[in-house]
Amino acid sequence: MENALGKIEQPISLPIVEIVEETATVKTFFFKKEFDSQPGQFVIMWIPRVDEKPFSVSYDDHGRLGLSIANVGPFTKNLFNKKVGDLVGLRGPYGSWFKLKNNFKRILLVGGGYGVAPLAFLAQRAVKQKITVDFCNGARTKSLLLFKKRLTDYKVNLHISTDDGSDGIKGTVIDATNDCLGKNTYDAVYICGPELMEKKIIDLCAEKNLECRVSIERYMKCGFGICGQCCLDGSGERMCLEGPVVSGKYALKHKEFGAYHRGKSGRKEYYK
Amino acid sequence: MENALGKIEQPISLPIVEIVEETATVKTFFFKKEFDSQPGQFVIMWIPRVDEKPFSVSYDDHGRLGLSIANVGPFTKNLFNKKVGDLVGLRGPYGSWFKLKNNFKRILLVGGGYGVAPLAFLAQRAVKQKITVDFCNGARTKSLLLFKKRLTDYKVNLHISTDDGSDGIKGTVIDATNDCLGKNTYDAVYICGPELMEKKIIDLCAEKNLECRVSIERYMKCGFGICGQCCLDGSGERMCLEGPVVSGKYALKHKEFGAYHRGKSGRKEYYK
Amino acid sequence: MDIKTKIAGLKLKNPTILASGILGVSRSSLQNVVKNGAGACVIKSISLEERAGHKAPNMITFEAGMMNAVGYSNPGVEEAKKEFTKLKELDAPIIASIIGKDENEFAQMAEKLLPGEFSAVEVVLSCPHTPGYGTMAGQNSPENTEKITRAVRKKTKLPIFIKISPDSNPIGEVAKAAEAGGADGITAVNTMGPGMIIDIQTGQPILHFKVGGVSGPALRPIAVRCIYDIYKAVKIPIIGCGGVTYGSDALQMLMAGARAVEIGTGIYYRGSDIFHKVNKEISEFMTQKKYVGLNDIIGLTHKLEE
Amino acid sequence: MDIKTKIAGLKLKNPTILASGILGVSRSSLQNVVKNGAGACVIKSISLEERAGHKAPNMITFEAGMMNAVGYSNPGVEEAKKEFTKLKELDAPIIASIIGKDENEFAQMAEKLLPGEFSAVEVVLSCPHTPGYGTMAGQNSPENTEKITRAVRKKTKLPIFIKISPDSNPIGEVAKAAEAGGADGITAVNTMGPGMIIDIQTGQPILHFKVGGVSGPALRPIAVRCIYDIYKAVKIPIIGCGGVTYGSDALQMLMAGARAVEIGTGIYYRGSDIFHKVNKEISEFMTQKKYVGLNDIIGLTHKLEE
Ligand SMILES: Cc1cc2nc3c(=O)[nH]c(=O)nc-3n(C[C@H](O)[C@H](O)[C@H](O)COP(=O)(O)OP(=O)(O)OC[C@H]3O[C@@H](n4cnc5c(N)ncnc54)[C@H](O)[C@@H]3O)c2cc1C
Ligand SMILES: Cc1cc2nc3c(=O)[nH]c(=O)nc-3n(C[C@H](O)[C@H](O)[C@H](O)COP(=O)(O)OP(=O)(O)OC[C@H]3O[C@@H](n4cnc5c(N)ncnc54)[C@H](O)[C@@H]3O)c2cc1C
Ligand SMILES: Cc1cc2nc3c(=O)[nH]c(=O)nc-3n(C[C@H](O)[C@H](O)[C@H](O)COP(=O)(O)O)c2cc1C
Ligand SMILES: Cc1cc2nc3c(=O)[nH]c(=O)nc-3n(C[C@H](O)[C@H](O)[C@H](O)COP(=O)(O)O)c2cc1C
Ligand code: FES
Ligand code: FES
Repeated sequence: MENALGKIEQPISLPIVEIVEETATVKTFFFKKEFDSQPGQFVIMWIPRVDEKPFSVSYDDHGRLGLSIANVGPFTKNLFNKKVGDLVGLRGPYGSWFKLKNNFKRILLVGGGYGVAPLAFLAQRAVKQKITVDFCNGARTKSLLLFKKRLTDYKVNLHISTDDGSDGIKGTVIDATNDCLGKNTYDAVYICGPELMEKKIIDLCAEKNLECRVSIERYMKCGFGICGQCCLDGSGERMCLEGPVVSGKYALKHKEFGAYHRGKSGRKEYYK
Repeated sequence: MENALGKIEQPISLPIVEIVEETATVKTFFFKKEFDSQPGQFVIMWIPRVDEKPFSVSYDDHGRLGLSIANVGPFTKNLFNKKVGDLVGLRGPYGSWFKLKNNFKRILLVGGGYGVAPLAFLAQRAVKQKITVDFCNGARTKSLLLFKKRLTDYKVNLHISTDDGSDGIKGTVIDATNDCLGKNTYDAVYICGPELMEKKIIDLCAEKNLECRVSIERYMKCGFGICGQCCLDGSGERMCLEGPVVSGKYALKHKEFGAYHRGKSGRKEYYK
Repeated sequence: MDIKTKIAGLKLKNPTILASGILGVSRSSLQNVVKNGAGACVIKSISLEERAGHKAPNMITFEAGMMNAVGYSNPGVEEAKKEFTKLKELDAPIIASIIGKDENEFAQMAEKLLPGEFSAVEVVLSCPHTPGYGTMAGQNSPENTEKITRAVRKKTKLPIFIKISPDSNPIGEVAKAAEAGGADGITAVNTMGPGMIIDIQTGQPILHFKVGGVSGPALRPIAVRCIYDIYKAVKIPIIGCGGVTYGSDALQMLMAGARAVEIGTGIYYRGSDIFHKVNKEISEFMTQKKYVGLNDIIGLTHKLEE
Repeated sequence: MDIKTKIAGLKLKNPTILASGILGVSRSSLQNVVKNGAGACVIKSISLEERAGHKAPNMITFEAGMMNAVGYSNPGVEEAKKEFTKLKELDAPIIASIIGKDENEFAQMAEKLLPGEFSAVEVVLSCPHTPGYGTMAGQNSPENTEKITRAVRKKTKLPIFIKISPDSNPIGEVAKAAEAGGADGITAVNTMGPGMIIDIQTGQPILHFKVGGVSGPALRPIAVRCIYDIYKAVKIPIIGCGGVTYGSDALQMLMAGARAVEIGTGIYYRGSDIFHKVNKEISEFMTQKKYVGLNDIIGLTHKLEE
């Protein structure tokens, strides 16, 4: 809905059309609606009388939107109990996204946890653009590995790492990334995962002064730049609007990045 | 000002750029602003802390709007004391207008009092369209005759009548109209003046079943179809929106036309 | 799709009603509104004596709605009796609207205006821009609401709808007072505020009365909340009013607990056939959601809380 | 064009102020807003203890404005003290915003939060959607307004601005009570209502708290009228707030009697550089009309009445 006063930010209630169990902890929920979002952008999901939470777009083609969601707390738990046909509200898409330049030949994608979801969406776009894609996909163990088949179908060079060696190399996504950075040269690196992991990868890129882009998750309420809940210390810029996708350089400029984030009340919560 | 909620109906304050004394009772007030109005349409003028009143457009070309106004009561009296440079508010244009068909060869315009103003505007358009224009312009006496020079400049066939014979034929605009209707054939007749005179002319046209259009003035408040002050008994239609310009046939269908109109409170006031 | 509704015994073929003071000045204009699909009409409010109302500008719009300070212009009850005749011949029930300075004037109005023609009466205690009336005279207090309702109740057997102000606080108390006084329903709401819009070129408030009641989209969320609160407070039916422009607006009010909705300012945005349009939009929604009648959605938001 | 202004001794380089609860959660976000042209900033309201606030949705917009029910989420006074440091290094005065359940809590807030960093304090008695606070706790009554103002006055020498509700009736009385209690200025106004918006697909109110305060264009004419009424009632200066989106909105408020204006929802429509934009629009108007300073237009509408 548009009018002269600007986009109207109200959730649109849509039925869940399909639910796919991706791993022990992640399900993908599909909706029939064109959002024409970009990889790295997010939507905000409303469950009436429960809460409203942000989720990156995992799939968006042929008028089908897919969100790949980890069951981590009250909201996601409630969502995991929903069935096909149940209504939830969606608004968006919001925020900045992972951009691909036309002259790119080869790129590296580094994902951890549900961070693999937006990067899988990006990989799909990159492959369409005939860009060679290396994808470092890490998890604690095989059963938690997200989108192995999907990424194989996209024909990316998949570099899997698990802490217990149950699949791919035994080690972390950092090790896998180091390998790739040693072997190949990349036009850009795209990172999405736990913030401490993101920080390490950015540092690696910095050493090689490789251009990289990262998604910074902060607590979000409005998603449209009003509440200030998602502002980063330093620039004070809003991760729902100027972010969540920013350059590695930009991220490092903010002392908050990799150190702490703010909770619902605005209180700082430090990463361990 | 436009927005998705519709036109915003607020007066725009403009300085009076020129005041021309047309007759003993009529002055034309000019403003620098493009209204692209049509002959027969009206604007609503606001004098802060005084009142707001509707007036037909008399001139509208080269970004200059002219309103020819008779001094008849409190509002117009106040306006007549204003000087060039003083601000008044204007909104509009509103309402239906006098339409000219492309195939028209010759038309008859019949005006009385300030009703001559919108018809002069129409004459200017008609002449531009190479339509032969007969213009019956009636007044009680020479000094009250409106736009003799203006209409001569437009090169219309001017048929002047005054009750006292001080200019043109001695008699009423009805007599002059009868003459014209006898001598020539017209594609259409356009009428604007005191309602009883309008009624008589429409009756003449009806006899010859000649297409005619007339402007019906009713008490106006909003000008945009909300307050209902200007509704005609019969159809109940709004003279600020469906009118003021209607066909003679339409006017005659309304028992109210030529009989009475409503005042500010909605009370009926009968014509004598 | 059947979208008929019933309020206090009044049968409406659809839930859209012309709000008081918009068109509604003459019988002909009511007839024209009925032709445009209204399920019922409320006439422009009538007082004992003729009132010229405030000087113009009486109405302006702004980017979020409309403001008006008409000041209850009306020809007075005697003229009104002559104007509003043969109303039963019209295709929809016509509801009288009466105003007064105190309960006695309201009682006289009921006695003089109502007999014969009208199907119900709306008693207006809520105009925010006319000295001596409505909120400017404190008629929206629970005490005065009950007193005036009682006085009118004594004089008529017609269904009485008390039209209240969104600025009544707490609005549930005012609705209860109306119910206690014998009202058959509540019309929620009248315009809010008042507000003021200043012409910056002159520094002058545009409305001649300087302030005016705010209607249209700006009022809608407030009106929906008022309906929601009143539904919790009283058992008598509610007529929603305030910013209904689209079918979805009407549906929100029905779900909040209204049994019908009045439309005024919406005519400015969508034309006098807004009644046809809104009814069509309601029907399409009901069909899409497989509802069989308005009773499926009236008060739905409350039912979901049980 | 010089558009500086002064309120209760506070010198502002321009009349635009960030409204409380929009951005303003952290020192960095204030700095960013100052960079975008704000003449001053009010921080997000702080309470004694940490508050999570209401669950989401906390904010929605509609065709005429915005609705919110954040519910005063804030980290509590101790965290706030750590967050808001070195404020004097910022290029504009920073105004604290405090809330409390009663005069004692307000007094404690003043004692704990204000010393050192802030240039003034806004005392908020007007939130319409947080139980225990604002209008839901009757803090907008003249009695409570005076009581709370007095309590805060005892604890600070900083300029005190009492932020009042557009739903205070009559608003002049509330402003007088604040003045009597020792306030240095009035912030008019907080959000109105509350309102409710229902998702017709589910029948559910969209905001988790069901109702929320209405801000933005829908509120502006009401805010302008409140400023106009308060200007007639008190001598202390007024900060306008409510629906300022364009320079013309700010100018209306100045003419109605405000000495500065706060901007919140406008950021949604025009971005965080709305402060630069509005200041530019004000300057252009002043130039076109050959005004030399804001004092030429502050209260102009009242001067025209003399
Ligand atoms: C831009 C962005 C993209 C995201 N994309 C995904 C995704 O694709 N898949 C996915 O599973 N999760 C994603 N998340 C995280 C997701 O929002 C949280 O997992 C979800 O809110 C958890 O809510 P809960 O009630 O289930 O758990 P809670 O116990 O409430 O929270 C668990 C964790 O989620 C974080 N969180 C809670 N609420 C919010 C909020 N409103 N905004 C941001 N973080 C919050 C908390 O910091 C906490 O660390 C994304 C977050 C952001 C900001
Ligand atoms: C569509 C339309 C076009 C008009 N065009 C012109 C024009 O070009 N030149 C001109 O001099 N006059 C025109 N008028 C008439 C003009 O509006 C009145 O002369 C003016 O309102 C008189 O106001 P007053 O206070 O000076 O006199 P009043 O004493 O208030 O009124 C004198 C007469 O004007 C009529 N009138 C007053 N107020 C209104 C109103 N709000 N709406 C309609 N009629 C009103 C009254 O019925 C009365 O008969 C037009 C009216 C209408 C409806
Ligand atoms: C121009 C105008 C005149 C009005 N006159 C009256 C009136 O005479 N009596 C009344 O009860 N309400 C009157 N109202 C209020 C409306 O009936 C309605 O309650 C209000 O406008 C909100 O509904 P809306 O947003 O659909 O217009 C008037 C409203 C407008 C805009
Ligand atoms: C999302 C949001 C949060 C708000 N939080 C607060 C608050 O914490 N304290 C307060 O005094 N006002 C708060 N307000 C009210 C604003 O400060 C302001 O008074 C109101 O929004 C009207 O101004 P606007 O139309 O420019 O937004 C909030 C408003 C919004 C929209
Ligand atoms: S989430 Fe509200 S400003 Fe970013
Ligand atoms: S003047 Fe108001 S409806 Fe025509």
